[in-house]
Parts: sequence; structure tokens; C-alpha cells
Amino acid sequence: MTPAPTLAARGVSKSFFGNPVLRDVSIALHPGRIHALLGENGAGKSTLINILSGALLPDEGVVEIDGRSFRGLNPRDAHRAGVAVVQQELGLTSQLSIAENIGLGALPRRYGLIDYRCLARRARAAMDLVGLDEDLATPVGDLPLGRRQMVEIAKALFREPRVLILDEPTSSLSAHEVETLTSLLDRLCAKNVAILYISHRLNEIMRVCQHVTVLKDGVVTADRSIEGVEAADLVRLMVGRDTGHLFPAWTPTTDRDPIVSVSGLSAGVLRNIDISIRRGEVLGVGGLVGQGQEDLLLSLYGALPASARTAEFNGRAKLPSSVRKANALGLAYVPADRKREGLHLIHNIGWNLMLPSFARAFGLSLRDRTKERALASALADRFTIKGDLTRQVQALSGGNQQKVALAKWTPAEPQVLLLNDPTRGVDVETKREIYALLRRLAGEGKAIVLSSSDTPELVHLCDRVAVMREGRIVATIEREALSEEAIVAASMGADLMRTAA
Amino acid sequence: MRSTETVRFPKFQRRTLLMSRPFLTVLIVAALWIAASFAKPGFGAFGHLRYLVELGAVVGLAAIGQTFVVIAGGIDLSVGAIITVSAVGVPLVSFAGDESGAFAALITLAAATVIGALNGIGVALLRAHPMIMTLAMATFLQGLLILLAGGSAVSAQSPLLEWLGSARPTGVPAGVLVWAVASTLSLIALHATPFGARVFALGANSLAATLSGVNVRSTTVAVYAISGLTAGMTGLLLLGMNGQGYVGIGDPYLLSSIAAVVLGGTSILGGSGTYAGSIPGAVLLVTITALITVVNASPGWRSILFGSLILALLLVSGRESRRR
Amino acid sequence: EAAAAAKCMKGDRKPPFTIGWADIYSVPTWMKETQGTIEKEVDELKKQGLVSKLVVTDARGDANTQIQQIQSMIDSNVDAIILIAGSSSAPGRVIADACAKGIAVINFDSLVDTDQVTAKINTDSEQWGASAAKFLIDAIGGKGKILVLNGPAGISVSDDRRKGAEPVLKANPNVTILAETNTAYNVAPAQEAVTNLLFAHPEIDGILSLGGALSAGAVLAFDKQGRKQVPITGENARQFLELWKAKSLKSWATMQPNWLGAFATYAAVQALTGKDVPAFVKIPLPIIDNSNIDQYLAKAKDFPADGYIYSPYDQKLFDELLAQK
Amino acid sequence: MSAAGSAPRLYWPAQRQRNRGVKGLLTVVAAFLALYAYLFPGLISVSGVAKFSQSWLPLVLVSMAQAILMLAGGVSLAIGAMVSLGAVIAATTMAGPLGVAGGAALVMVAGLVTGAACGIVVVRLGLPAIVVTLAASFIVGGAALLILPRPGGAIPAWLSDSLAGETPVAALLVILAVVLWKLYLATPLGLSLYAAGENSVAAYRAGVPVDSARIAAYAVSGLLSTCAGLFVAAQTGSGDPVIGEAFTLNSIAAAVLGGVGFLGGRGAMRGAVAGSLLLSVMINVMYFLGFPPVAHYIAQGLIIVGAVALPEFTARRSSP
Ligand SMILES: Nc1ncnc2c1ncn2[C@@H]1O[C@H](COP(=O)(O)OP(=O)(O)OP(=O)(O)O)[C@@H](O)[C@H]1O
Ligand SMILES: Nc1ncnc2c1ncn2[C@@H]1O[C@H](COP(=O)(O)OP(=O)(O)OP(=O)(O)O)[C@@H](O)[C@H]1O
Ligand SMILES: [Mg+2]
Ligand SMILES: [Mg+2]
Repeated sequence: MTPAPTLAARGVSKSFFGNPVLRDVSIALHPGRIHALLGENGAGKSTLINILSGALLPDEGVVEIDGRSFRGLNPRDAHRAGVAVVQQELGLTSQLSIAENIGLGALPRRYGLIDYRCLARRARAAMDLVGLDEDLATPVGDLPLGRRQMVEIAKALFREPRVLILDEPTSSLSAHEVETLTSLLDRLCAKNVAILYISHRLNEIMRVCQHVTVLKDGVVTADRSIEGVEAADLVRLMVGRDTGHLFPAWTPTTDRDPIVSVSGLSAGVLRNIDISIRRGEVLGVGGLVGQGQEDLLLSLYGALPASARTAEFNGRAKLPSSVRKANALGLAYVPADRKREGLHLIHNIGWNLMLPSFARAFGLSLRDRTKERALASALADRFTIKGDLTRQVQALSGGNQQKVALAKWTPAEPQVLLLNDPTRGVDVETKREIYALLRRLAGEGKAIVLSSSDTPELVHLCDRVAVMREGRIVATIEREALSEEAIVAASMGADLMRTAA
Repeated sequence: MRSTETVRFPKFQRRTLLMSRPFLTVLIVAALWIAASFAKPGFGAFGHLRYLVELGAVVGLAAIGQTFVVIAGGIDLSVGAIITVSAVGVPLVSFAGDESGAFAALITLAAATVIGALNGIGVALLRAHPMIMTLAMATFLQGLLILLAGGSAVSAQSPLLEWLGSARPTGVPAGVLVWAVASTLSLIALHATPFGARVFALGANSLAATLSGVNVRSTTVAVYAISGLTAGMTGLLLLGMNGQGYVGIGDPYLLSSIAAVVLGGTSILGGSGTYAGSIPGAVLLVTITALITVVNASPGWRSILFGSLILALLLVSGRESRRR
Repeated sequence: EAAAAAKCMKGDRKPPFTIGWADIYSVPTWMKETQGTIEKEVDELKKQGLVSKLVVTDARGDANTQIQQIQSMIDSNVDAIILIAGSSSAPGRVIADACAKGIAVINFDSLVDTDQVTAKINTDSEQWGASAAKFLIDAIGGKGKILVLNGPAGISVSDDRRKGAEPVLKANPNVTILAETNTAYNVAPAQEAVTNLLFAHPEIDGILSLGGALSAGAVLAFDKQGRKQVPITGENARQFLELWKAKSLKSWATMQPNWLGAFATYAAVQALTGKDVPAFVKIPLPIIDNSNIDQYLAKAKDFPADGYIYSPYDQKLFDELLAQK
Repeated sequence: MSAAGSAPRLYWPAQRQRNRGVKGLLTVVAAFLALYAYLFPGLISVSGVAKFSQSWLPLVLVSMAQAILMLAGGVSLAIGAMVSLGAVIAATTMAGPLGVAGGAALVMVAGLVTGAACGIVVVRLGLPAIVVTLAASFIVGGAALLILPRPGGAIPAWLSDSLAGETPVAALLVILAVVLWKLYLATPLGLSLYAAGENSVAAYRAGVPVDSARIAAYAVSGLLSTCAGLFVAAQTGSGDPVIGEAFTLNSIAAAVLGGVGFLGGRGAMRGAVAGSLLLSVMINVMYFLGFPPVAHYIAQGLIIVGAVALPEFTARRSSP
């Protein structure tokens, strides 16, 4: 006989504009248990947690807190009842300090004013829990994505929740940060907090969680203890069929002449970088989060003012000085922060897919709608973006948004693809598709630069991995020597390697 | 692939049209006209409605550029000043050989376009906030007007301006014809060309637009240049209609151009909207002004009535959908 | 040793003087013309060694900025301030400060309410309204339906002119006011308003227009809509006078002469040099009617197309005006 | 303030961080103030400060009123009309039976209520702020005309003398306004402004009282505007129903000049205050430099663009 669930949904259904997203879903979160919620992109996970936390109202069904059912639950009530949600990457106010962000919505007060002393103390405690050592007063806008994610988590912990819901908390975290988080979850679990954990990284799920609910197309396909379940089983439950290996077979490419080579590159935090990118390879860029990986990609892409001693781009001896020039040289870039940098959320999917073409075309020519539709449909098919393309991109689930951000470059037939964490928030099945696509493109002689916080991805997919630390490339590891340990060691610094050796 | 196409791009639904802001705004204008002509006989006379559309043309022309700029995520606070400079500047560029006045008009329009482009350059290259840049430009132009105005003893009338101000080919005022042509061109540019798509991209998310290869600078300069051009056209039309340019002639059109754009459903935050809404938006504004004029009340009450009407119509014509 | 005769004067200021001209908004053509007469007068006074410098500020239509600029004039210790007030109430205190510091303050055109000035110079706005109403009522034969066009609401000039017309209108119960408008003193808004009113009122017998370029707008509106012109009052705007002639209107106009600026400058120097200057100089309203319109139009080309054709002036006229009690 | 100087330092360091965006502007403003003091040494005296701060105060107040709204993701075109409303209420009541206290209370209530009404319409009905406040400017302006159809009314002389006399009360009022703003921002409702302005959906989900924060911002903004009107009335000794008109655009200019963003959550109040100071001191500097009006216009345009563009230009761009 298990104790009563702290938070539960009973027979919840929800549809958007007539499209059912959740159908008769029930889920129960128990104290001291880490509960995994699994499903493909668009399965309805975020919608479900939005309902659980009062951000959305269900069409049918009820949310229960400690056995009491709520009809019109709103976020403030949910907070008061001890439910805290870690939204992914969206909840922070960039101008306010880390501490103020952590406290927002639950600020301690004295005489009606914010008690900054208390806030500082408690925020510091929450930050310590997640391993944030930044100054309390740092504006959140200054932080790289991964750190912001940690702030989000600290913000949830600040409220000392009884129920903690995490929506893909690890997708922008480095291996080290993931470690911190998992041990933290274990400790919370021991303190009888009920935890709901969403992730597309199955190995994490297998390691961290005790119970799993699988959603497929808005219906619960499994609700069971995780004991004795294989990762492959989970995938089958999510996808509805057997799938192959996550990573495609790696075949060495023969075409090895560099398409881009730069020496002495300086830009943003980058200091004197030498790099060459070869046709037909996937060049990984690894390291702890925020060591200059993004600046490297942006400066190659002409989006960041940069200088270099020598540069050779597809036969042209100069760094591209603008994005347009980079595009003309055959470069394309897929940003990590798809909502801010990659997509136009208020515009529809088809339009987003066509935007690079609009950017290239002669401005005052007439658009050919028929051709646009055919092209957009073909792209959507190829990247398995389902459904109506006239919907706004913001109505897509996170993973599907990422597919749009990738797919839109295909018509430009880029020679060099600069990818900044392209599989963040993407479900296994889509990941598999993306990986296969990348290898296929490499096989066609394209050059691919893959910056990733997901170390296994670097190990299994790349021909070489450049590891960055403090704006420099500290090691370039060839295929033969590639392993997670090697990458982590290089990213933690030469000193560590020496002591390790 | 027919079937996927219809799934991907479902047939246009009639409800979508009926719920669209431009259409609602048209309905409101129509309703207002009908109601007013019952209340005030004479208001709904053909001649009067025609006159209202003619007045709408003035606001509407200025709103063309404003729509482009607002969709691109900016705002142009210099339209009033550009209108005035164009109207006042024509005599200065008139010369003896130019019988029809066409050259003077062309030079004026070119100058207005250049002024607009300068706004764009300030916004794109100096990274000055659009409000600051265009406000500063309006200030410059005021200074220019001190030099220009009052010095010209030349009358500005020319056959072209005469035609603009009073001709009615086939019963349609010339200004309305010009407006119709300009509107058609703008709608095409906005919705049927890659340039238009870039304007929307810029306004919705300029960072993502840059990273998608959109030339943000040239697009920015272009939209402000368009705004300068249409403000110049407004100036010429006003000059024709009033027989005389004067300092301050453009002032009322700054706020009304913005109001027409927003009443027509274009988001002031940029990235979404259509000029198709600004057209009825412009007519709506002049209609309200006309209504207020024929109502007998003290200035205070008239002002209150005007504000309340705008508010009430805004309530009907729809709400700004929340972003993000 | 000059006696300090005029108000505010302490007799401690020696020529050549610095004159501060606190303009409310220098861009409109009427203001530009006024500025022209001031500069001409200053040049004249410079030749006589009485004035050394003219300092001009432009408040861009904002009464608060004007206060700030007058304060700067006091800070820089100008000898005289001539001003058109942006608000009849707002600059009162700062002007009183200037007066207390022995600066000659001459206020013309738009007047302030305070009496802490050396002199105020203006035509009589109420008389303006009354004369205009009288003319119109005579012109329409003492009865009929009229429109009243007035300047912006909330400012004292337009309010005073309307107030002046009121008793005359009251005394003629057969004259009905169909509608009243308040717009800027400009052609376009007046034309727009009158056109709208034309459709609402099939019968209009006359238009009482209280200044600026409103009348030109009204005439254009009648013309464009093919309505027969009606008797109309107006001001000396060149465009209106030309339309008057071209359309053979039954009309009457008066003016706010631009040379008030020159006169204010002259009066300031008179006060500074110890002469007596009356606290209020009432400028008789010059009248334009069919008898003298041709004289005005003959001078038209000397004036801007959107400007005002003002009556002639000279120093003799100024001296006479200052001598009146 | 209870907040200051806490053990793990937070309040002041966080404040300091917010200075970064306005450093360039602050330098420009300081340079202009120095130039002004050089051109007019009389500035550095009690009455010099008094007079200058009197002309600056109304602009500071309206710039703050505008900046609050812009931080909350709104904007107001009704600021000028609200100033006029404040002025006419003050001028019609203070010399009457209500007295100064009653009149001042009425001015404040009018500002709070009108502001809140605007806020409720914008926030609850989801209408675009720019048109709602445009409509409000006509309604409020009309009300001001009804209360006082032409300039007039009166403010008791002692009040005018104490607020706008030879003592720098206005400078103290600027300080008071800034301190009150700091206090407001140190309340949960005040701080929520930033979150509500930057990303209202996320803020709502995080339990931030988004709607109340925004409506409160409109109310505070209205209060500041009518108080500016009260001061203008006191400064001039009377009321004028159209005295505020120029403040609408000036307030926007000052706020944007100060780096307050149009989309909400960007910038800081100190920027808006500095922006208004620049706009105000510029007028005096140009006077003492002996510029003719044409040069005023040109220089003003250049200074405004320069003050925004220069820091932007020199700052190294660290993001694309
Ligand atoms: N507000 C909305 N309007 C329209 N459709 C929506 C809305 N919210 C969600 N959807 C749709 O509901 C479905 C479920 O979305 P949801 O965000 O819950 O998926 P998810 O399981 O979280 O996916 P991901 O793994 O990609 O985050 C998607 O198809 C999405 O397009
Ligand atoms: N106007 C809107 N129309 C449609 N969907 C919207 C709208 N506003 C918000 N959404 C929501 O945005 C969601 C996508 O972003 P969000 O970050 O909320 O969820 P997510 O799917 O979990 O993304 P991620 O996986 O990156 O966390 C959609 O699932 C939908 O619920
Ligand atoms: Mg999701
Ligand atoms: Mg997701």
C-alpha cells in the first residue's frame, strides 16, 4: 500500500483548437520517488506538466494535490501547495540578478519590502545545491545557456518544493553539471520530495528514475516501475515499434582535403585558434559549457567580428565578414537557442522553412506559392515534421521546433554545416534521424561542425573532436583515441590530465 | 502528393477571413457609416463618403510607410516632419522649364526618400533606437524648415498638384487613385515578394533573421526609405488639396498614421500585420474625426467622445494576441 | 542720468543693450515674419549704438521650455526680454523674476496674466471677435445660419476672440450657430472640418472665422464641393486674401500685425533708455475690406506664399502708439 | 533601507550591475553638466541649483512615468494629457475650500485612478497600449478642458514660493522621487515589473503576479504624471489645460535615450533620469553657447543620436 500521491492527474484530456493532445491521461507522483515521463516530441509531456502546475486548465479531468481535487488550479495556488516546475530555458528575466530571479514569485519580505539579506542567503543556499558559484548579483543575461538552466533549477529549489517537476533539465547541461543534478535529485528523493523528470536521454532515465510513465500521441502506453525495463523497451513504448541503433555505423571518409582552414582566429572570447575543417568529416567541438564553442561557430559564420592570421574558406582567402557572405560561401548555422536565434515563433512553419531562400532571392521578384508549398512539404516529410504547416512554430513542441530549425537550411545545400547543439530537447527517434542525416551529409562530402554538450554524441558521431577551454582549443582528439573519458579529461584541463596520468 | 499538400496547407477557411482584423475593421467602418447617416442626414451622402475616402487617402498614404516600418519592428516618428518638408519644399525645387510640375514632384519625392533612408541608416548602422533616430530626424527637419519656410514667395501651384488636389477622373478623386495604386504595390511588396518576407522576419526576430542570412541593414534602410517616400507623397497630396503648403501641415499625420496601422491589426511590436488592415484603419480614423466635427458639444466633450470612440472600436476590432 | 520711468526699470542698465527674444516656436511662417521685423529693428537700433546683440530662443511650442529659456536669459543677465507667451499663465512667475531684476520685459501677441512686466503690446482679441461678428451679421442681413471656426481649445487667444463675439451673437437671436469647431489655425484641418459640416448642413449663410488660415480652408471647402461661397471673416493670410479676390468673396479681415515684434523691441529700448512706456499698448486692429484689399494684394509678392500680409509701419507709428495714454 | 548592506552582498552589487548599460550616457550627461557650469558659473549656487532643478523636475517625473510603463512592456501617449489634468485640478482646487492638502490628494487620486483604468484596459482586455493611451490622451485631455476651459485658476503663493522659489526644493523632490522608486522596486510588486515586461507568460508560470504588476505600473505612472502637473502648476502659479502636451514625446525620448527598451524588461530607471537630465541641460547649454534656433535644432538632433550611438558604437559587440 503506497502512501497517497502528493500530486496527481486523473483522466485528464486537453486539446488545442480541436486537436487532442492528451487523452484520458492519469499520472500520480509519490513522495520520495523519481518519476520519469517519456514520450516523443509532441507526445504531450509539456502540456501535461503545464496542467499539473496550473499553467493550463484541462478540458476534462482533475488535478489532485494531497488527494484534494482542484478544478481551476492556477500557478500561484500550485506554488503555494509546494509544486515547483523547472521550465526549460524560458523563465528568466535577463536584467535581474541571479538571486532576484531565483526568488521571483516567492520573494521573502520584511515590512513589505524584499528582504534582500534573506534572499541572498537563501538564494546562495539554493545555488550551492546545484553547484552554481557565480556572484549572486550577476545579471542572468550574462550567463551562458547551461548556467541559466541551473538557475532555473535553483529557482525551483528555492521554494523548497514538495513536488519538483523538471522538463528536460539536462538538455543544455554538460556532463559535469548532469552529475551534480542527479546526485541532487537523489538527495531530494531521500527527503521525500516527489519528482517528475522529463528527458530524452534514456541513460539518464535508467540511472535516475524509479518509475516511468510513457506517453504516445497523448495516451499513456505504460505506467510502471522502471525495474527490469531495458532502454530498448522504453523506446519501443514511445515510438511504437522496434528501432535500430541510435548511432549510425561510422565509415571513414576518403575525401580529406580541408574546405575551411583558419589560423590565429580571435573573436569574442576566442584566443588564437587554429582550426581546419575537412570535407566529408564530422568535426566535433566539445568542452565544458561556455568555453567559446558558440563564439567559434559564430565567428566562422561571419556573425561575430573576428580577426585571423590566415583564413581559407572554400577557396577564398578571407573570413566571411557577414552572414550573407558566409551563406554565399556555402556555410549554414543552426543555433542552440532555437527560440531566440533560430526561429520566428510567431510565423508559420512553412514560412520558417523558406526563410533562408527569401534571404537569398532577389527582393522584388514575385514569390511562387506553389513551389514554396511543394518545397516546404518535401522538407517536412524528410524531417518528419507532422501536420499542418500553416501553424505557428510556437505551437510546435520543442523537438519539432528543432527539426524546423535544421530543415530550413537544406534547400541552400550548404557545404559546411555549423551545428550548435542540434539535438537538444530532441527525442530519441528524431535524434537517430538527425544522426543518420549528418553521417549521410558527411558521406556526400559536406563538412559538418558539431558542437555538443552531449558527450556520447561526440564520441559516436565524430571523426575528430576539438576540445575547448577558456577560448582555446586545448586538444584535438582523433577518432582512434575518442572516448568520453578523453573528452572530459581534456575539457577539465591539462593539469588534471597530468595528475591523472 | 496532392493529399499531403492539403494536409500541409489546409484549404483556406472562410472563418479565417471573417475573423481577420482587416475584415473586422472594414465592417466597423461600414457600420459606423450606416449608423452615422441615420443619425445625421447628409453624413451618408455619396459625396461625403467619397470625401472621407479622399481624406483617408492622406492618412493611408502616410500609413503605408508606417506599416512597413512597424512590421519591421520599428516606428517612424518623423513622418509628420517629412510630410511638411515635402509640402513646403516643392516651390524651392520648381523651375521654369517644368511646365507640368512633374520634375519638381519627382525631386521632392527623391529627397523625401533620401531622408527616410537616412533614418534607416541611423537605425541600422548607428544602432540608434528607431524612436530616437526618427525623433532626432524630425528635429533636424524642423531646423531645416526654419531655413526653408517663409523664404519662398513662389506659389506652389502646378498642373500636377492641381490634378492631385481636385481632379476626379471617372468620379474618383485623384488622391484616391494614387492611394489605390500605391496600396496595391505595397500589398504585393509585403506579401508576395521575398523582400516582404524579410521585413516580417526582421520585425519578428531580427537576430534569427540575421542568422538566417537576411540582410538586416539593407532591409532596414529600405523600409525607412519607403516610409520617407510615402510621407513625401502624402506631402504632395496635401499640397494639392490645400493649395498651399505650410509649416505644421504634416503634424496631424504622425499619430494618425500610427493609429491607422494599429487599428488595422498590425502589431506595434513588429513581425505581424498587414497593410490591408491599415486601409480601413485610415478611413476609420477620418470617419471618427468627421463624426466628432458634426456633433455639437464643447471642445472638452468632443475630445472625450473622440477618445471613447477609438477605445470602443478597438474593443470590437480585436485584441492583440499575447506574444511567446 | 535717465530716470527709471517704466515699470521694472531700475535705471542701472547702459547701452548698448542685449535683447533676449523668447520665441515660443520659431518654425511657423507667422513667427518667421515676426522674427524678420525684429531683426530689422535690431539692425536699426544697432546703427544707433543702442543695441549690441539679439539673443533668440525657441521653445518649440512648449511653455515649460520657454520658462527654462527665460530663466537662462535672466541668468545671462540680458537687458531686455521680449516674448510671445506659450501659455497665458505659465511664464508668469519667471517673468516677474526678470522684472524684479530690472530687466525690461515686453510681452506681445500672446499675453501673460501677470502685470509684473514693463509693457504688454497687443491688439484687443475680444474686440477682434466682436468686430468680426458684427461684420458677418451685417453681411448676412441680421439673420441666418452660420458656422463658427475657432483656433485650438484651451488657449486664451482663441477663447478671448470667441468671448468677444458672444455678446454680438446673443444680441442677434435670428442668427443661429449650426456648429463650432476648434482646430489649429491652419488650412488643412479647417478645410476638413468645414467639408464635413457642409454635408451635414445643406444651408449655411455665413462663416465666422476667428483667425489664422482657417478662412482659406473654409473657402477651399466650399469651392471643392461646388457650394456657393458665403460671407466670411478672416485674417490677413496671403492665401485667404488671394482667394477673396479670385472668388470675389464678401469678406472682411483684420490682423495681428507681425510688426508687433519690431515694436516690442523698440519699446524695450525706450524703457531701458529711461523713457516712459505705458503698461499696456493697445494696437488698433487694422481692417482689410473691399476698399483696401487691392493695396494689400499689390504687396503680396513681398510676402511668403503661406505668410501674412501685414500693414505698413515705421518709427513714427511706434512713437505715436507709445504716446497714447 | 533595510535592504542595504546585507551579509552576503546582493542589493548594492545588483544595483551596480545595472549601471553598466548607462555608463556611456552618464559620461555624456556629466560632460554637459560640466560644460553648463563652466558657461554659467552661477549654476553652482543654491539658487542656481534651485532654478535648474525646477525646470528639470517635471521632465524627470514624466520620464520616470514613461520608463515604468516601458519596463512593464507598455508605453503611454497620454502622459502629456495627464500632466495637464494634474495641473488643472491643482489650480482649481488648491486655492478653494479643499486647500492645498485636499487638492494635492485629489491630484494624486486622479492620477492613480486614471492610470489604473488605462492599465486595466490594456492588461485585462489585451488591447495594444499605444492606441489605448492615445485614446486616453483625448479623454483625459478633454476632461482637463472641462475642468478649466482656458488658462487660469490659482495656486496659493506660499506653495509656489516653497516649491519653485529660491530654495532647491525641486532638487530634493527629484531625490525623493528616485528614493521612492528604489523603494518601490524593492517590493515584490515592483521587481515583478521586469519579469512581467520581459516574458509575461514565463513570469505568470513562475507565480509572479503579472497582471497586478503591470496594472500597478500604470497606476504609478499616472500618479507621477499628475504630480508633474501639480508641480508645473505650482511653478507657474496657475493652471493651463494644454500645458502638458510636449511632455508625451519628451518623456519617450528621455526614456529611450536612457536605454529603456520598448519591448519591456530592458533598461533601468537611472537611465531614464539621466536621459531627461540630458534633454533638459542641453537646452541651457545651447543657450549659453549662443546658438541660434536653427543650430539648436540641428545640435539637439545630433546630440540625441550621438548620445545613443556613441556608446553603442564604442562598446565592443560581444553577441551577433
Ligand atoms: N498552445 C498550443 N496551441 C496549439 N498546439 C499546441 C499548444 N501547445 C501544445 N500544442 C501541441 O500539442 C502537442 C504536444 O505538445 P507538448 O509541448 O506537450 O509536447 P512534448 O511532449 O513536450 O514534446 P517535446 O518533447 O518536443 O517537448 C504538440 O503537437 C504541440 O504542437
Ligand atoms: N500562442 C501559442 N500557440 C501555440 N503554442 C503556444 C503558444 N504559446 C505557447 N505555446 C506553447 O509553447 C510550447 C513550446 O514551447 P515550450 O517551451 O512551452 O514547451 P516545450 O515543448 O517543452 O519546449 P522545450 O522542449 O524546448 O522545453 C508549445 O508546446 C505550446 O504549449
Ligand atoms: Mg515539451
Ligand atoms: Mg520539450
